[in-house]
Amino acid sequence: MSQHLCEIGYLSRSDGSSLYCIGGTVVLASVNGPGDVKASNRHYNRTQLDVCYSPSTGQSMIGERALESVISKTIEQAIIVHLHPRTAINVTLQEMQSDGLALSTSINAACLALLDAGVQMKSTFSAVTCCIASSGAIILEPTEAEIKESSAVVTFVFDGLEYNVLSAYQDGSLDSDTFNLCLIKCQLAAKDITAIFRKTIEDKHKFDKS
Amino acid sequence: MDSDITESLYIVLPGDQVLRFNPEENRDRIFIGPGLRWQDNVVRATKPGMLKKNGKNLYFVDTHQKRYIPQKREFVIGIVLKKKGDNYVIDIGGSEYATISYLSFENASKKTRKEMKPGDLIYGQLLVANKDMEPELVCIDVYNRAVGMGTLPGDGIMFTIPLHIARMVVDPQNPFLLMMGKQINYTVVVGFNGRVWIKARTQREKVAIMNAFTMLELMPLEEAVDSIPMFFSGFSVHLREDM
Amino acid sequence: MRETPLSTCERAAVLAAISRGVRLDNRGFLEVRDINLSFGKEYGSCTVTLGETRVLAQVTCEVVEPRPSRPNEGKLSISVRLSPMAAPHFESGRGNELMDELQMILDRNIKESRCLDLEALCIMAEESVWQLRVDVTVLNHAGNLGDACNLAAVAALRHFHRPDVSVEEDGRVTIHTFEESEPIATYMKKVPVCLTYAFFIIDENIHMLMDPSEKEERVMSGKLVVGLNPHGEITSLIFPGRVLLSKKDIMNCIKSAFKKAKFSAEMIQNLVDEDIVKRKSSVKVDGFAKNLISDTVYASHMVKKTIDKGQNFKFQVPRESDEENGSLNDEMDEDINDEESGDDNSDAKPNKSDILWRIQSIRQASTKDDDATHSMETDGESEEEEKKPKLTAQDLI
Amino acid sequence: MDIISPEGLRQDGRTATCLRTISCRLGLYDRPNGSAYIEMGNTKVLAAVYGPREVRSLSKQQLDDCVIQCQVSRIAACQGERVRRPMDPRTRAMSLQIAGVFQGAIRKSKYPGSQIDIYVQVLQADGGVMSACINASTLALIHAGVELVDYVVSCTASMYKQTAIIDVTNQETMNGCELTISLLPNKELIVSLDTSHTIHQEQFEPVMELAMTGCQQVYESMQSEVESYLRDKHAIMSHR
Amino acid sequence: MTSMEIWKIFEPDNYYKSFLEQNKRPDGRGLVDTRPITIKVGTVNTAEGSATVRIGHTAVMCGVKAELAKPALRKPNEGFIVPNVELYPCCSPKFKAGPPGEKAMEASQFIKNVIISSKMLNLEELCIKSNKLAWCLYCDVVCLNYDGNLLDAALVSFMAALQNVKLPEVTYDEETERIHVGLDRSIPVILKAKPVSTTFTLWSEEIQLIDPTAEDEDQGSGEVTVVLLEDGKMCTINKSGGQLITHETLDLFVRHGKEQIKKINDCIERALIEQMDAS
Repeated sequence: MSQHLCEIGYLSRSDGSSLYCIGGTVVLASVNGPGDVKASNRHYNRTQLDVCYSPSTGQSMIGERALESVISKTIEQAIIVHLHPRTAINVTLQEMQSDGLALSTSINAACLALLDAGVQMKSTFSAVTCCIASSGAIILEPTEAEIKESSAVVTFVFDGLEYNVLSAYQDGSLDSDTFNLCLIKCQLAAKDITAIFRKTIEDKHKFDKS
Repeated sequence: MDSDITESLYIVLPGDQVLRFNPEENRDRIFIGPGLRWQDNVVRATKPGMLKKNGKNLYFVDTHQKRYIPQKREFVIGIVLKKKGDNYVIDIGGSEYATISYLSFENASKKTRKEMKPGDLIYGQLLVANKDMEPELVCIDVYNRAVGMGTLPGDGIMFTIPLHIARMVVDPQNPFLLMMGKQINYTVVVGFNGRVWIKARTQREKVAIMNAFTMLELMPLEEAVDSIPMFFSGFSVHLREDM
Repeated sequence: MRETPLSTCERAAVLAAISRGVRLDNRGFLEVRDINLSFGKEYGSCTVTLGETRVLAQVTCEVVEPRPSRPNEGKLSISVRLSPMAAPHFESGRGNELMDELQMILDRNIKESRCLDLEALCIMAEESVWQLRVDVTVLNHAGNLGDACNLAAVAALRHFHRPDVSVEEDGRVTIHTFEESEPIATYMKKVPVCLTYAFFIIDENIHMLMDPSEKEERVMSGKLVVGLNPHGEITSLIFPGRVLLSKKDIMNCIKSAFKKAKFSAEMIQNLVDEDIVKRKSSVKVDGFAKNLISDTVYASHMVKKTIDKGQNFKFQVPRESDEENGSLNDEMDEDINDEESGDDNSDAKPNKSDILWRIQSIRQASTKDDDATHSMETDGESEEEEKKPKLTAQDLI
Repeated sequence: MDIISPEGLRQDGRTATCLRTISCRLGLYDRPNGSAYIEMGNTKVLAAVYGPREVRSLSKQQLDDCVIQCQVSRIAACQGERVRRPMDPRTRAMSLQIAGVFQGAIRKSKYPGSQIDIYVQVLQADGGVMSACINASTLALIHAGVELVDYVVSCTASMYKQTAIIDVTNQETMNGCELTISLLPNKELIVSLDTSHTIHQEQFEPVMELAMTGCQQVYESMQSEVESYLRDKHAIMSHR
Repeated sequence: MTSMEIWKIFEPDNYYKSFLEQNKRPDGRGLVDTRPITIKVGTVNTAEGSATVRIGHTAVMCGVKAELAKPALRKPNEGFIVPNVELYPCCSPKFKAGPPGEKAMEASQFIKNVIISSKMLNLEELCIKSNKLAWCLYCDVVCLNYDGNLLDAALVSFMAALQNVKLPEVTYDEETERIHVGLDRSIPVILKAKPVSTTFTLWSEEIQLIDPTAEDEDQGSGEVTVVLLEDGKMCTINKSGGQLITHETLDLFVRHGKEQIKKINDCIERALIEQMDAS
């Protein structure tokens, strides 16, 4: 598993923000809300969630829009949307530096930013990417180069309770046994990530006397 | 256990199981505060933060956040936006604007109605606050007395701090404000929505106090309190002789 | 999401403080916030922090056909983006006045000033040229975006290296990877600098501030944006009214701007070159992962500074004089703290220390510069110079 | 080819310090509260002023302040090549600046809680568009009877080789800077200043000087126009 | 209006639940029964290849237009294939006119993923002259009537249309740089793989519905799409958000998916043969 670095309380203007690095991929996430929302997308019974992802180079193409929809659907499941009706939560993700793991890094960054903002959630969620090298070996959190070589790339998002699959996103083909193997490997990795989240939050609260 | 003591237990993340509670079995009742929810006999956290518990079996999560979510009976500082019929529209930093009737001020009547200009500051208490209604403020208590509530003079300085700092500072035993009081004469009003209003003798003192609050976010309370004198002289603020 | 309204109280507080020569963040009137650059893994990606204002600039390149009007020149396009990340009230993908203004500043300063040698970007006349595209993204809006964006864009362009190309006889262009052959640096003739002066009219006399914070920007009566380079050229000058100035004031601004420009241009050059040298020597670059400092770290750094300043604050200020010559004190305090200020690196986070140190070095340089400008102010007496009393006994200490 | 001939004359036979012919008219239409038209050489601009009136958008409303909005738009055929979008970022930025100019020049304290809209239509652009817009707006505002601190007059200047040239045309700015200044002629106060393309520090001051003198000339011709307009108006009035 | 219909309008959730309790769906299917599928190829003569697919009430049409283009600089000897899914308001009131919405985007991206990850066609075969000339296949999928399960329908129509494609002979003259296009369309596109997708709607921990209708999708929470190759290898899996699923359920989906493969591919075969005979 490659090195994870993260930091919260990154931007003074946002309600919650986090910088998350997996290997060479760096994503900055910012969360605002629950705040006011335009009448056009105001819901009487739930929060409106707007996710905006912009890649490290140039403006976002259809591929990025697809990532965006995966991320937003994932987050929508995790946060408790009915607690603050007629409000909006903005999640803005900026890929600062790309090394193949845009999706998983963005999702983890988003989760941490939501935690920083104190948005009410059912549970935390964490994403892990792994790829199948041409040799058949499973590489957790590969680099861009490794992904180019690989035959398939799978990204799982797990919830923080039973580590069930919240989202799954696959490129390239592999047989179902290998798929399950990946699933199990990633599940373990996800536990570590949740530990990182916990560590970060504890660090944030280090000044509360207990 | 003494009821007004709150003990901090440990840090929780959303989804963490705090305790199992089944009303059929457990006789002793518990209260669930903000950041927790009870679902099929399990109490789970929904916010990250320090899990706290007071003597009355009240459990709640103390979160660090910047965005204010109106709560009933909380004191807040609001900004007057405009007049709407018999009400003023007030921004209290929540997702919706609050309103206050011009009658809900001390000895205000149809004749002597309270006049406020847009941009004025007002210190009031939330009478109505829930997720389905727009919040309503009042500047009087149940006995129609303004207990320190009302509009705030314009010659002060207003700034925002994270909500948990505000909650921490309003505690009358909190040494931080007391310590500053030792150094400088000043008036302070703290709203639960993270807005703080301060009035001091000189501009420089106001600015110094304003900046001093940032220390609370960045260091333990004790350390912050100790470094106040240093901090003030850093702003070349003249301190009182009696220290 | 809507912007939180500005209460009359806040407005009054800012003005009152300024009229007393104090700024809400305890800066001198002509003092610029700490500047810090950090570079990403790839060439030509760079974040700039100006106090808590934070801007990301990324340069990408591709081979395109040249304009028929200019067949042997490469293309350069700059685009600014304001997302809700910068401040909650910005809408993603929706332009606004601020964005137009920034776009204009950058276009004039970097594109129209032709600080980049576009001929060098030509691969084959009338066939194919390089197009450089600079994406400037505002990450955190804490005032004075103009300067920050300009800084970021320039640094990124200067830092950028494009891949080498070779042209076969049949006109086919092959792009080599960095492994195959050394990337080529972009050559920047003159480093354009952008400086913003904010003006406040408080009962009939004008106060001039540099590098306004977000709150100050909301309160200020008018501003002057000067784009220039150390070679004594004014690349752009934007003074969009709202306040009436005499010719003298403007000339003063420009004079002082040129003094600052030199320093600031050198700073960019040094930091960029320093980083490039590091890349060339070391095998691995850690990129953003390591060397970004968060606002929290920055804030604690500032607090430490103030406290240290307090610790070696020798003399008591007499109560009366404390009021008027506030701004004067600031300048002096600066000098005091900057002598000792090296020592708060030790208790800063290890991996950040070098950056904090860099901040220090910059600060020292800049404050020296401040004094320079000030001495200048004294001969060319500007408004805020007039309202300063003559030096008091303290200055002799 | 040379911008200044050896005899010291420019393409259109002017000397370096000579303005193009200015002709302006007040009150072309009656629908807007004030309107004016100005021709500076081949640059032709039309301005209309609405207000003071109620503030349209509540978001902009400030109780003790006057909202001033400006909108510049160019007709498609105003330049050599056809203008695709009449409202590109550049014109929007210009609108902002013009609005700023009159923020400073209008006695806002007289119109609390109200709004003044300035609409400028560029019919033909041949250098000095911004200054033409500002001058036209000033006349329109005067025609609308809005209280101003003073006239706001604007003029451009540039540098060719070592000689400063005033009121530049398009092709004169091809390879030179264009400095647009607008000031209050009686107070000698600068309201707005705007340069595009590089100009050297030393050259800046003389160019600015020249532009300022140019402003004074512009002022005279505008002044006379306004006087004659008022004279006719008065004559008509006194007839009744 | 019958009491049933009234009930449906006023209590859609209970109405729906009452069916599931009998392991049935409002359209009478069981939970693991798919809807009948009909495929017709060569429906649009102007296109190089085309197909119309009906799954229940969902009707989707795919047309492949082939155009000649200059290869990309970085890949001088590769052609292009550009899938694009359009959802017009006419197919369902859900969709608005104007730029493609999230669902359309998602579908387009989905097909693109399948193309890449199944490696179904070798783009170099679409290249005619390196760095000079190559085929660009624009595959436009249009939804005629939307009743759920867009992804499956889109993929089937896309596959069918692609197998129906016939390209003309093209020769490129080096010296004169002239391009000569043959008259008769003869050359087919060689497909290396024939992926088949199967979509499930998650209704609860236990209940998942194969081949969902629009109603199923509204009632359920999130879809899972499993794409498999003929040999049963997993091509891609697409689950974004929605109900949590355990690892066992995933296996179950894969097993169902495997059953579909043959069925669908045979269907396409038959359609192709029919069209052959017709012409």
